[in-house]
Amino acid sequence: MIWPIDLAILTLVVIASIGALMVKDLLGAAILFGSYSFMMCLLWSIMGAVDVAFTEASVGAGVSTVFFVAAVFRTSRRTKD
Amino acid sequence: METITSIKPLLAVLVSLLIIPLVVVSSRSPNVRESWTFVAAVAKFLIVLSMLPVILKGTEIVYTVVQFMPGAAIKFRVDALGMLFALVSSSLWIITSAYSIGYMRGLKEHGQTRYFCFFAICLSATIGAAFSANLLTLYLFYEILSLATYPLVTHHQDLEARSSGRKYLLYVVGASIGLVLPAMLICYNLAGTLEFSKNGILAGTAASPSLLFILLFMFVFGFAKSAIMPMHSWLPAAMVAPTPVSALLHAVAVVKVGVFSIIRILTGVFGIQLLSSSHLGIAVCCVAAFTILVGSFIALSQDGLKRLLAFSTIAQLSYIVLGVALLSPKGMTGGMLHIAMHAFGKITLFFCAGAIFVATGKKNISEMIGIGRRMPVTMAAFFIASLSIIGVPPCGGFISKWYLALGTLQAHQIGFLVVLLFSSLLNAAYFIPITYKAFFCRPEDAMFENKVQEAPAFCVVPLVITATISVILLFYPQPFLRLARMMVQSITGA
Amino acid sequence: MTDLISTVVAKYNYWIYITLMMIGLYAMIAKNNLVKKIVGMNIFQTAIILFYVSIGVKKGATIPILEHAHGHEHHVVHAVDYINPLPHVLMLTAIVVGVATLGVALALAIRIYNNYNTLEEDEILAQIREK
Amino acid sequence: MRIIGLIIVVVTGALLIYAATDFPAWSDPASPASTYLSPYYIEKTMEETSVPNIVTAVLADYRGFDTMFETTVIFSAGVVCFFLLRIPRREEPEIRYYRHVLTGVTIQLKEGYKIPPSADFERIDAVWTPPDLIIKTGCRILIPFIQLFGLYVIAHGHHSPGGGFQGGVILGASIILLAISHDLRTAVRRMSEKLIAILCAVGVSIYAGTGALCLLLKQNFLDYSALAGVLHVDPITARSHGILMVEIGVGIAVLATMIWIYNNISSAGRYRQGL
Amino acid sequence: MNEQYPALLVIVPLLSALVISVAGWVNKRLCFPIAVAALSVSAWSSVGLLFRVLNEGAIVYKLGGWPPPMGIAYYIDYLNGLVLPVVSIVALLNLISSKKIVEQQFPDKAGPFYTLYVLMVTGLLGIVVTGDAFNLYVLLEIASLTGYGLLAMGEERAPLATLNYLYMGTIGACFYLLGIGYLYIVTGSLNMVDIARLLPPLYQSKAVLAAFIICMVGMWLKMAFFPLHAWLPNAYTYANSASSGLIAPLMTKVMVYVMIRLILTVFTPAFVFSTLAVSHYIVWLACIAIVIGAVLALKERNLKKMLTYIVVAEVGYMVGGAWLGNRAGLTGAVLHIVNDALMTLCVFLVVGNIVYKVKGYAFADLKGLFSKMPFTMGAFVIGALSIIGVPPTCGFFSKWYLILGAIQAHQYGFMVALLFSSLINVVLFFRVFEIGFYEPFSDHEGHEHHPAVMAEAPLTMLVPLYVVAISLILVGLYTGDIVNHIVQFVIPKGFM
Repeated sequence: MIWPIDLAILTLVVIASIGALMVKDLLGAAILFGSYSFMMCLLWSIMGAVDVAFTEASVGAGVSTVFFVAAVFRTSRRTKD
Repeated sequence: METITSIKPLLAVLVSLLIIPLVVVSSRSPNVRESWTFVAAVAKFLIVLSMLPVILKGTEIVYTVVQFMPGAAIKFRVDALGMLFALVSSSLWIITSAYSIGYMRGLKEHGQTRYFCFFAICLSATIGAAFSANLLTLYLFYEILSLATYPLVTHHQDLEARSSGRKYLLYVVGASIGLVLPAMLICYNLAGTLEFSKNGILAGTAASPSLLFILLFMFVFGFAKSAIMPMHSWLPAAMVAPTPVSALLHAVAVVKVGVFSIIRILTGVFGIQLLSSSHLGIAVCCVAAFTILVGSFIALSQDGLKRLLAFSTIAQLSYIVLGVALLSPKGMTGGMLHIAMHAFGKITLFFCAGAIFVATGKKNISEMIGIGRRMPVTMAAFFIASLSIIGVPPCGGFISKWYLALGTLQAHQIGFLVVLLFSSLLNAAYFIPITYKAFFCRPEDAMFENKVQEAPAFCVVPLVITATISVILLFYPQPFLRLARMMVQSITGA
Repeated sequence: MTDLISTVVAKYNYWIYITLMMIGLYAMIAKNNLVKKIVGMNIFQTAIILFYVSIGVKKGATIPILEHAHGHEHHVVHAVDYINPLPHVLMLTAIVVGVATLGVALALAIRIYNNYNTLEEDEILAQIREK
Repeated sequence: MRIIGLIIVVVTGALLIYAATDFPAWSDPASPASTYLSPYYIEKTMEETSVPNIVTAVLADYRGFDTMFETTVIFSAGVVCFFLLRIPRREEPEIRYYRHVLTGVTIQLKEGYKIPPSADFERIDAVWTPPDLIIKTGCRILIPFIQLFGLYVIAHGHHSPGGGFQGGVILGASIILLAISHDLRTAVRRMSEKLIAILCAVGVSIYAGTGALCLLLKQNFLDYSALAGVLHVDPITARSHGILMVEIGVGIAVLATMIWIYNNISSAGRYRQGL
Repeated sequence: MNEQYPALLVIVPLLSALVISVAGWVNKRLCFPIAVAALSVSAWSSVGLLFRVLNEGAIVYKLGGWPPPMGIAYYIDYLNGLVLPVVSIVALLNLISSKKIVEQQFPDKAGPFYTLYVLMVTGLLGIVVTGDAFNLYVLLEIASLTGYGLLAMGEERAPLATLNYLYMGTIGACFYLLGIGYLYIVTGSLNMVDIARLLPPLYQSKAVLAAFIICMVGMWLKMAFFPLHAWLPNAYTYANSASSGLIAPLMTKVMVYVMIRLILTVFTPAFVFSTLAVSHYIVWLACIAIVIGAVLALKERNLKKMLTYIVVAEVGYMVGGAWLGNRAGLTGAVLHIVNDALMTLCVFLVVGNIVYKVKGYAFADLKGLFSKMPFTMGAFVIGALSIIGVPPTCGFFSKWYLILGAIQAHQYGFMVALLFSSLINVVLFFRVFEIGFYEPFSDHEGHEHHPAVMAEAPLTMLVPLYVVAISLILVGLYTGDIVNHIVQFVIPKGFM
């Protein structure tokens, strides 16, 4: 595995996570979280954990994000932090 | 000393518990209910009595219910002292239940079923404490007694009852959990057992004198039922209870269980050799003497009859502690004997107070001038009983006081002799005026018209009986004296 | 100094996972919005998964699927050639647990929103206090 | 709160970093994790279970018990969402809206009157937005392939990445996609709530039942080799088949649960106008 | 079938939970009987297991027929042999009494309720019985998730309280998972006994130390050990009484069990009490926990919340006892797991009855309860005495061992804390008794009869209550046997 890519994705993961927590809109947070999960899944596939990556891609980046979006639609996008 | 195993002690404890369901079931028909109480009382007395000859022969009855851990079990051991105490309380329960019927019905009290149920529980706990063979069992029944007395003390369920009930719990339960429990555990940790033994379980242990001192006073103050100052003030407060409760529990069962526990601690846990060698006995004597004097002085200033009796009880209890703590054979005999003598005397006094309350509704001494003309029998009994408490012939109280006095001499403690005599004077000072005013007062300031109108027979008969017994005890102090002597012998080996 | 750097470099995955975990933890404690907390919770869980996956990594090894399908069972398999599969198994479980927790948490959040009509914790507490 | 959070985070992080310095070097083949247990799995899997995908083998056989409870976790999550959110139907007013497909006329019926389901009337929600045609058609084309892929993932889990979970999630996602692209009512018409709920239970009980079957066949729980007698194959192949069975169970359970959770969350338990 | 008890114990509730969830859609009336049957089976097999352990010693059950550490194994010894029957029987009793509550509060959710209930019991039993560190995590999550669901079904404030519990619980579980990861990275194994075998050379490793700390913190979060207790009172108070009756007695106790299991089996006492000498501080923490719990309980004017704070204090008892690091203290802790489960169940069942009849649990709602619900209050008195620690109820004896351990370890602070909390408990409960006893009379001199209007809870709620109340006394009387035949074998040989 190639460590620059690894490192780049790691930094992206951190950025995505911070972004998901910082952004002042829950829908945006949900989307950012989805991207975070997807980065994560890339990372794991680089590390050779194909099954975990597969699961994360379908569960974390897929269904979890949908749940978030659905919940946000049912409640409100407003957030103070 | 040989021992025999028998289930009788357990039966003696359980018999009054077994009738509780019956009492509850028959709560609709009071006569049936009270008859159950009588059945239980008589049965209990007979069981205790049936054990007496064995004990007098010098054997002990033991019965282990369940063993928790080595040295700690629910175990009964009937020895002379326990026998003495059980005899007193079980015999007096019969009389008291007769009296309670008269009293409760005379005043149309509410919740009589509850009253009789908890009375039965109290008696079970008392007998259990009397027969307990180790500290754990004693603590067990002590706690049960404390909690079972609470509904009786607060029987009226009004605000006064609530506040005094709180005081009662605070002192009795608080002290037992806060002081006795840790002390007991420290003992167990030191000695590895809790069985009472002739020369004390703490005797051969590596306990430093200061630790012993702390332990002793944790126990003495922890058993707050003995009302040794400063743990006394629950007793006057508890006088809000109905008079039969005050009579049996606060003259006989509860307070005597406290004193009894202290005797067990002194003789069975510490052992007199240890106490005399470490001079701890004297310390206890001083506390007791202080209580005697202060208690008698406060009693002088009381107007409420029951409160006066309460403070005199506080003083008299310390006689017992003092006598045992003198560690001289005569003194211990006197102390143990005083359990019986004071019981009969004091219960009579309470009965009289109750009878007066039932008949006239009066509670204060200042309202009783000339009452002797109206209730001659009651006041005569009152007079006899007060003589017994003061400790002059022709009453049983004389014997125990006599032994106590001899005990002080035997222990070369003249100071305490002075205390005894002085407090006897004080007793006279607060008892005699009552009777005097009751009978010999100028007709014009008599508060009652002269026609005789006693309380109901259920109230009067019992107090006559107890009064006569306390007279008889002077001339025939058996079996109590014999039991006390045996106990002292077995402790001192003399 | 150099060895410090070498440790830092050699284990940078661990440092990243710790960073992520702390981000998530901080969000769970300090954030005020309930859904934000839930996001933080998932980041927290994913960080742990990352840690486990990093345990399994093995230099010069390939993914834990044997090339030789049925037919040559007698072929010898060398452990060093394959990545440690056990952490992957555990983490499959962990992922599923994560999504389950997420579902429950979101359901609770919706219930709360129906009661108080807001997702901000301080506002909810204010409403409770004034009741 | 933030201050406390910072303190806690700093302390915990410090502890973790402090501990991490003692870890074996990253990706070190000689680390205990890679040398103690995993070689056994890697080397023995093929001959003991004849499943090339080691992860699948370990997941569904060596540590199959974990996986069963993992499925149970998902199942219980579904039940919890239903338990908390679902609003019983009888609590809401029975007002139905129907839309005439051709003309777009909407009619409202009170007190539970209903029009028999027919081609030219469709039942709609109070708040109804016409689904976008492109999305609708696109999804209609896409969904079958997604489902096909999901089935492949489940079936081929022995030889390639994937298995019950991934496949189940993909299948579930296909239905969720339907619900998003059309509306929840359409999806529920395809898969009724009752069916979903029962499928969840069935999925898990396929797994647990397989284990219990082994129990009945005088073997330990989940010892698939016991199935050899039933399937008329050698124990090794029996294990492989057992793994397939439980994977299918997992697939069904996950599929149903994902949809269930989505339905409850997206409609806050009302089962009307999803997203 | 005898040798399959370990599997049955967990599998029967699991399968029947699935059946219940289907039955909930077919016919709601079937759910309750199935649940009762399932829990009875697991109770039966747990008792059977206990006797097998008594006869044959520790049992190992290989799931999937794989030998540990390759596969997952159940490992049943005296410790969980003792805890298992408690868990299953407590759950069964509360289930029986929860029937009426469910009918009263959410009749049309009976299916999912019983499903979650039985699933949670499955999780708890699995936690107790498993011998695999990671398997424990999964089961922990099952128990937690179902628990969140059950607790959130309550008053208006229940969901928020439960969500906070969910955050805390997730952090706790993840910490535990992380700790297991640390152990795995240094040992490469997940089986508890195996880890214990591999650990001794690594006692000095920082990773092991961190693993231990993280696991402990996680467990303390889950068991609401001070200062991590903040989530517990609200979560338990606002839940419906059927759920709180299950979770309050069991959840914290099972977590304490896990802690003791970690100390005794995974990180052996040699490591915990000798290598890192922190036990002293943790006992002090436990003292603070006890005192704070008692004081906060004193502050409450609300019966159920008061009881939850008592639960917090009791957790302090057990943690302190376990960390005293001597035989008596550990005996007390293990004994207190059993006793406290029963005591807490008793008082929470009482609360359930009161809520069922009076629709409230604030002190104001308790007026005159002694005449209104005499049987319930009678049981309440027994439970209260046991919590106070009055002989011969079982509470006294665990407290006895705990104090004895404190004395032997010279931790007099712990002894004082125990006595203090006992005294506070006296105040707490007699305050409640007074309200129930006096209130109807408090306005006037109470010399006349008050017609006592009996409004007692139904029999299905009274019978379990009295079973528990009587068992409190029986367990107390048989403490000696429990200790001699079971608990003393829990503690490893040569452990002073």
